Amino acid sequence: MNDLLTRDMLVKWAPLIVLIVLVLMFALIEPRFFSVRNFARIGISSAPALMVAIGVTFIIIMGSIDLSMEGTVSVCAVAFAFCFLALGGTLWSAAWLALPLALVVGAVIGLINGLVHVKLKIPSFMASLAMGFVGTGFALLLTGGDRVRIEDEAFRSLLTVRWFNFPIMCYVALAFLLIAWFIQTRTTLGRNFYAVGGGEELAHASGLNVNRVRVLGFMLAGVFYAVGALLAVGRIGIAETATGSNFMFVSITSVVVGGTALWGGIGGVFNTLIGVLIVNVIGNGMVVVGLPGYVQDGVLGLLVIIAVVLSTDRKSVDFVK
Amino acid sequence: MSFIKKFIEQETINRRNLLLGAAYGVGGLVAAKTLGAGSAQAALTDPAVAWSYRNRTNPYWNEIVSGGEAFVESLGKSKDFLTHLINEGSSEKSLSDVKSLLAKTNGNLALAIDTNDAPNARPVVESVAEAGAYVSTLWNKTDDLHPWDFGDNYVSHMSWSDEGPAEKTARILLDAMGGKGGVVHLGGIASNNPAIERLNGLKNALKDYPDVELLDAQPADWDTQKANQVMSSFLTRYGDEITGVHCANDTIAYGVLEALRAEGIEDMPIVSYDGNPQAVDLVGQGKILATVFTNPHWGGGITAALAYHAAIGSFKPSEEPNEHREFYGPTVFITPDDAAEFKKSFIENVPTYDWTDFWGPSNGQIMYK
Amino acid sequence: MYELRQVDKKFPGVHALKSIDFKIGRGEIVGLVGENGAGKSTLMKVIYGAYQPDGGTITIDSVAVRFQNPRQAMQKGIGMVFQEQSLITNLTVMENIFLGYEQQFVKFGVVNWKAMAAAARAQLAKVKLDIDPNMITAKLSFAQRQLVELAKVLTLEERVDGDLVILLDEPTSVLAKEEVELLFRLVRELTTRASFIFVSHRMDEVLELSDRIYVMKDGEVVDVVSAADANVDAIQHKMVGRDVDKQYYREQKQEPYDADRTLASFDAVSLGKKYRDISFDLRAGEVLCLVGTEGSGREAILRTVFGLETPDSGSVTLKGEEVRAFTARSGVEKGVGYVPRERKVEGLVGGMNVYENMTLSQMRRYSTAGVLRLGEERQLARDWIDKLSIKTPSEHKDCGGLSGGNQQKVVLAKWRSGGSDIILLDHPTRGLDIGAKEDVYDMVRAMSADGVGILLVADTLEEAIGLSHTIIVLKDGEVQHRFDCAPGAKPTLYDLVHYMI
Amino acid sequence: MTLERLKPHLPWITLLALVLVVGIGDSNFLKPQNLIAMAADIVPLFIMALGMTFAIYIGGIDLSAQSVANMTTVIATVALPLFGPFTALLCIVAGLALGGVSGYVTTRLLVPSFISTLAIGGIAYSIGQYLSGQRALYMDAAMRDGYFGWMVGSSFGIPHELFIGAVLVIAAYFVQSRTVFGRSLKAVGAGEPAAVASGINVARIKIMAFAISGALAAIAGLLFSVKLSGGSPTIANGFLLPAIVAVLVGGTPLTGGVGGVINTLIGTLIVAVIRSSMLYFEVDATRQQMVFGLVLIIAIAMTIDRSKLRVVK
Repeated sequence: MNDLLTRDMLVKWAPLIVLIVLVLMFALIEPRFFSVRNFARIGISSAPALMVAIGVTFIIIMGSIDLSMEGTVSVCAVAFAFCFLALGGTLWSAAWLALPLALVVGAVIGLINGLVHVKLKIPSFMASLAMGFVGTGFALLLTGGDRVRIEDEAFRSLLTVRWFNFPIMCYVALAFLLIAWFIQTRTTLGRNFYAVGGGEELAHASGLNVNRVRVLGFMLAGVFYAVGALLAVGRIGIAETATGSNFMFVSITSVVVGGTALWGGIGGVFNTLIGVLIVNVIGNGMVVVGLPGYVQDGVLGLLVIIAVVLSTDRKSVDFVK
Repeated sequence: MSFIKKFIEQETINRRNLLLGAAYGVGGLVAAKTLGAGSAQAALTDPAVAWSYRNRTNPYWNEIVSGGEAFVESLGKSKDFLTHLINEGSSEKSLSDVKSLLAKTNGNLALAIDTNDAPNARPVVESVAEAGAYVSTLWNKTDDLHPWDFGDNYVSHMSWSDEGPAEKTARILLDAMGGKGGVVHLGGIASNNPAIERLNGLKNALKDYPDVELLDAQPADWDTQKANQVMSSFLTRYGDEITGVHCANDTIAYGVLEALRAEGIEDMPIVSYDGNPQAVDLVGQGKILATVFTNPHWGGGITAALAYHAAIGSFKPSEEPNEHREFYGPTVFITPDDAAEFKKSFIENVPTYDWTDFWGPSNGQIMYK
Repeated sequence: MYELRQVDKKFPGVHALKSIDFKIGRGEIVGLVGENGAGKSTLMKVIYGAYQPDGGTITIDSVAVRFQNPRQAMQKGIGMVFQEQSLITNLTVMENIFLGYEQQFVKFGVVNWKAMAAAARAQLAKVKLDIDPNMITAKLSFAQRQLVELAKVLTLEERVDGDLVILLDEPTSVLAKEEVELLFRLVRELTTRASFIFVSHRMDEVLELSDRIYVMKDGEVVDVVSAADANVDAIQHKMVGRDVDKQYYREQKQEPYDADRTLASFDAVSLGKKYRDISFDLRAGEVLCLVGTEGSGREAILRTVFGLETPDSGSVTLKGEEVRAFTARSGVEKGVGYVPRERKVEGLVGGMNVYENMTLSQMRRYSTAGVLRLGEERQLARDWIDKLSIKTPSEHKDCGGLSGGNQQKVVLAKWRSGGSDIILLDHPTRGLDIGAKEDVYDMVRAMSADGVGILLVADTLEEAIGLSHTIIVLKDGEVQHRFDCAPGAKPTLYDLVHYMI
Repeated sequence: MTLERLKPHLPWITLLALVLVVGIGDSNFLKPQNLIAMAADIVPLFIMALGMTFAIYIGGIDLSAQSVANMTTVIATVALPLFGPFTALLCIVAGLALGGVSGYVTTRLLVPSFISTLAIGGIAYSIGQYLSGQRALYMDAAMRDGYFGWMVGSSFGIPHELFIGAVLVIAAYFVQSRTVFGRSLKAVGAGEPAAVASGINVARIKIMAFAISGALAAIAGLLFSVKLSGGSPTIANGFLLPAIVAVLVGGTPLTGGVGGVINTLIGTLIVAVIRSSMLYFEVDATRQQMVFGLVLIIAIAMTIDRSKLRVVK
């Protein structure tokens, strides 16, 4: 039993070990990598990505997939920016209402996404892919292609004000990570995600309203995408149609690298935290150690494969598609 | 003299010259048209006008399109008359959209296009010529493709030589750095021509500043968020060694500024490119030392106008000299001194251009290396 | 108290239930038997709300009800205990027990895990299972899971005011003898709180447990007998519509095997914790049965012969050649055929038709330079459909839509038509009705007569004794005893059990 | 019952309906030359989708296709002066090899294809950038016409690309329906454990499926670079999502074993028609993407045969 235990433990902790090894590796090549200031930089680039990745984590635990995040993030960012400016343009006015409103917008998009998937019986891959197009398109319709600048110092304090060397947005992300963890472990909905991912038909036969869980899952994901959108706007002070770009592949890669299985039922939001950090450490580290731009994509690919290989419990997996 | 004044002056002079020389060149053709001398050309009547471009998410293309719309409005038509072909960064979609439109309009089309990637220009031009329609290209084409090889149908190509202007902004930057220290460059998509030229501009300038080291140059893909991340990685690697940042365009500069802001660095010398309204504001505030305005509004309008007027026979492209078929677009430098003036004359009030003054503000024939 | 009247259910092309009348009284245990395809599972699905009937009425205490989904049925006190593996293995035991009904432990949106654990413990006590409710279900044995399943259904007691009706679908199929007895004792005790509908292929168990027995055939109830008057032969007669051969396991057809021709042999083979130091020879025409409890290593040995498992030490010889590479492909090339327990998972590909499945293991034989000769494939399928009387409209029918018995025949035809002469049978009659079982037994004898060596893991001990030439009893991965089973001199159940436990 | 029987035909009925809707809107659309030209233009995308079909048919996905095509345009342009007509071979081998690596990583290292192909795509992209020196390249016109001109010419008014597409789809259909490999693919897609237990070398079949996907992506890239007479490490960008959409909208769901190359043919044409319809109905520029997404949802809702999906995930 003992060696079984250690193998279990090894697989469980593999993503964290990979992260530590990567950090040490980059630190050895370039000592400046290993500094609080740089960790803060990695934190800043990770914070929005973490929110989006947490959103999709819930979906992946259910054994589904969500590819609509780019559209959802853009719509939420743009909707937030317009409302924020319309309501006064500073957090010290009614404009703070734009924050919860953005979350509502995210939830509504998630709701539509879930309904299309569940009611039209379209596999989530296709439904959410198409909804992603709709979302990006809608954001474009709203902005007409323009950028919206958010200059409010109070809102931008997400980036500019630091506590213990880390900007506020890192703490916001951390807070939402804890909320996600709470939902995952302490609420019925969170546990039902695992039930659906572990055996959808069985869950249904046990009287679980699987469709309701699915739709709620997509709504919850939408809310987290909205948080990601707010942080992304907080980071660069601009909301635009392209705010959501590149989130799709990065977030799903992060989730998988963190050890959440694409076939559902295994993993969780802390895995995703590790995954997001791994991906961002690689991204930051490659530039810091001075890799030429043209090899970066290839090196990222290689490192991702290695990370996933190390964190896969090969004996529990029969086949992979 | 500020760059802006010079530009405006130059343009006015051009316009005056044009009026004076009305009996010659372009003016002559316009005159011919007004006299109603039916052109012998198989010119088109009331062709559709289309602009094919990358996307609507970039302010640059919005400016281009606004020019195209201003042009069709100058014809007394509504904005909607302009057909938009959006390729979303896909050369494949760009080409097939053009072909669909040629089929839809039976070749009765005046097309202005940026073909997304240089190699895509050839098949686009070939299919337009085959359909008997007229096309003017902007930015992307390969060096071996020339309008004069296609008779009248390939009307013109406008591009910008970014190397010179980028060198000029680089000098502004390097001077601001006091001629010493370290500079980093954040580029566009590595294989894009403007990205290459703008980096070359920096390198050329650096030759005269032996005490400045080019610390690093990485692609940021014209993307604000990516630029933000690359810049923060640069800060880790080089820290205080960085005393200046050279950005390939304004969107990259936004990301760089925010990365610096996160670190509480407010006084880093930065230069960029494109002259977006937002960037002009930042130049005015002194946060960016210089940017280069390429007047996309005019570029977008005039490219459509060239194709349109060639199509309806206002002039015959094949009779025009080569410098009227391949030419550089205008460039205007914006520095903190003239940002306010620039804003007043180009952003707050978009100038009304004479869309038949095809080559006035242009910048000479395109030279190949 | 619970009653179905003239319930009808139709699917495209099938009239699955024809005017079914069915009732169950308070505290009663009703048996439900019938061949596969007789409509038992459809009837159960109607009862627990997974299907809605097309006609007829369902009443509880004379009040008509209609269920849109299983949850509504549960609210009326109808619960289903599924066959094994219907728990979600990545959840804890308590989460499984209260799946879909967590709300009672939720305060301000927060699940109170301690309260849930306490409640789960109470439920587990009902089924006399003493395990930590916080355990991950994957770590339980099959028997334990079955009891958890029952405990889960029993939560209805607290939730529903009226009477409970609990369906037990093949609850004994993975249980050892004493576990079955425990289960039965429990069920009898629980009749004070609930009525049971008991579905099983094991006629003796049905007779033992039930008060009344419904016999189904072709979507109809053909007989209802009280257990006191029931007679196995009579019921089987009703079910199949013909007499069951007294010589059920075809002992009269058992011929001696060819002791000189060894097809497969194990020499001191070990594989991790699964089995150790196993040696045996399988001769042409021999039926060699591996007997043991779940986890005794029998399946692992089969899978090693086929090449799905690689042993750590010892040598495996197939037809005189020692096996070097353990892959299914090399096994197939050596003429080994594997009839797995999970027919629908490993046996055949649902979504592919009959001839495609039959040639799946031998496409090379029906192709030229990689191009298939479809005509010959279809001919082969038609031949074997005739030979084994497979009930299918044509060779183009999707195998996923065939009944269990016919699926098993397709799997056997796949190997036999390819000329495999070492056949590994893992629970070949599992889930089959009597008629189909007999067909399988006939095939075993026919193969044996053809000189095929058969390695068998039987569904029941009786089956093992009846079919085998040789029985090897395994316990904890080690050989305990070897029996010769010549006709007339077969070991008894007791003999085997003695070595098994 | 009639609906049941109709289901397998829904994809092409959807296509026909779309063509008619656009045709009624503007009869120019229905001109044979236009339809032929539209079909010819979509060929490179179709070839990539065809390759993608193999990956999706076994229940995986190939996200490296676009990067492989990008890389191939560069290889084709760089290699043309050195290897002449053998450039084509080089391109296909490169695609085959990278696809094979994706397959290997997926099957042997147990990395889900979503991630493995994304990662291998990154490697392909890096190769393309390196070989191109990070700039757009163009082919010598004479050399292109000499060796590969036949690819983009036309005979009897029909562009040769259509012939290339037709040959490939016929070959792929033959492989899918009449060969041992095709049958094995179906078995792997529909019931992998049973395929293993029937002695099929599942790992090899999967690796081959990804390799074919890579090779077809390379052919798509080659054809595209010949058509454009040049290459660049970003020129095939924008292929990936339409190619996936084409496969899905044709009725090959991601669960594997259902659908096939003919579905992809129809799916690609559906994508082409939806795209042109934007022009024909003069959809406002800022609305096009949203409309595309909405039409896509409707088209997918119509074309997928839900009876063959065991679980809708």
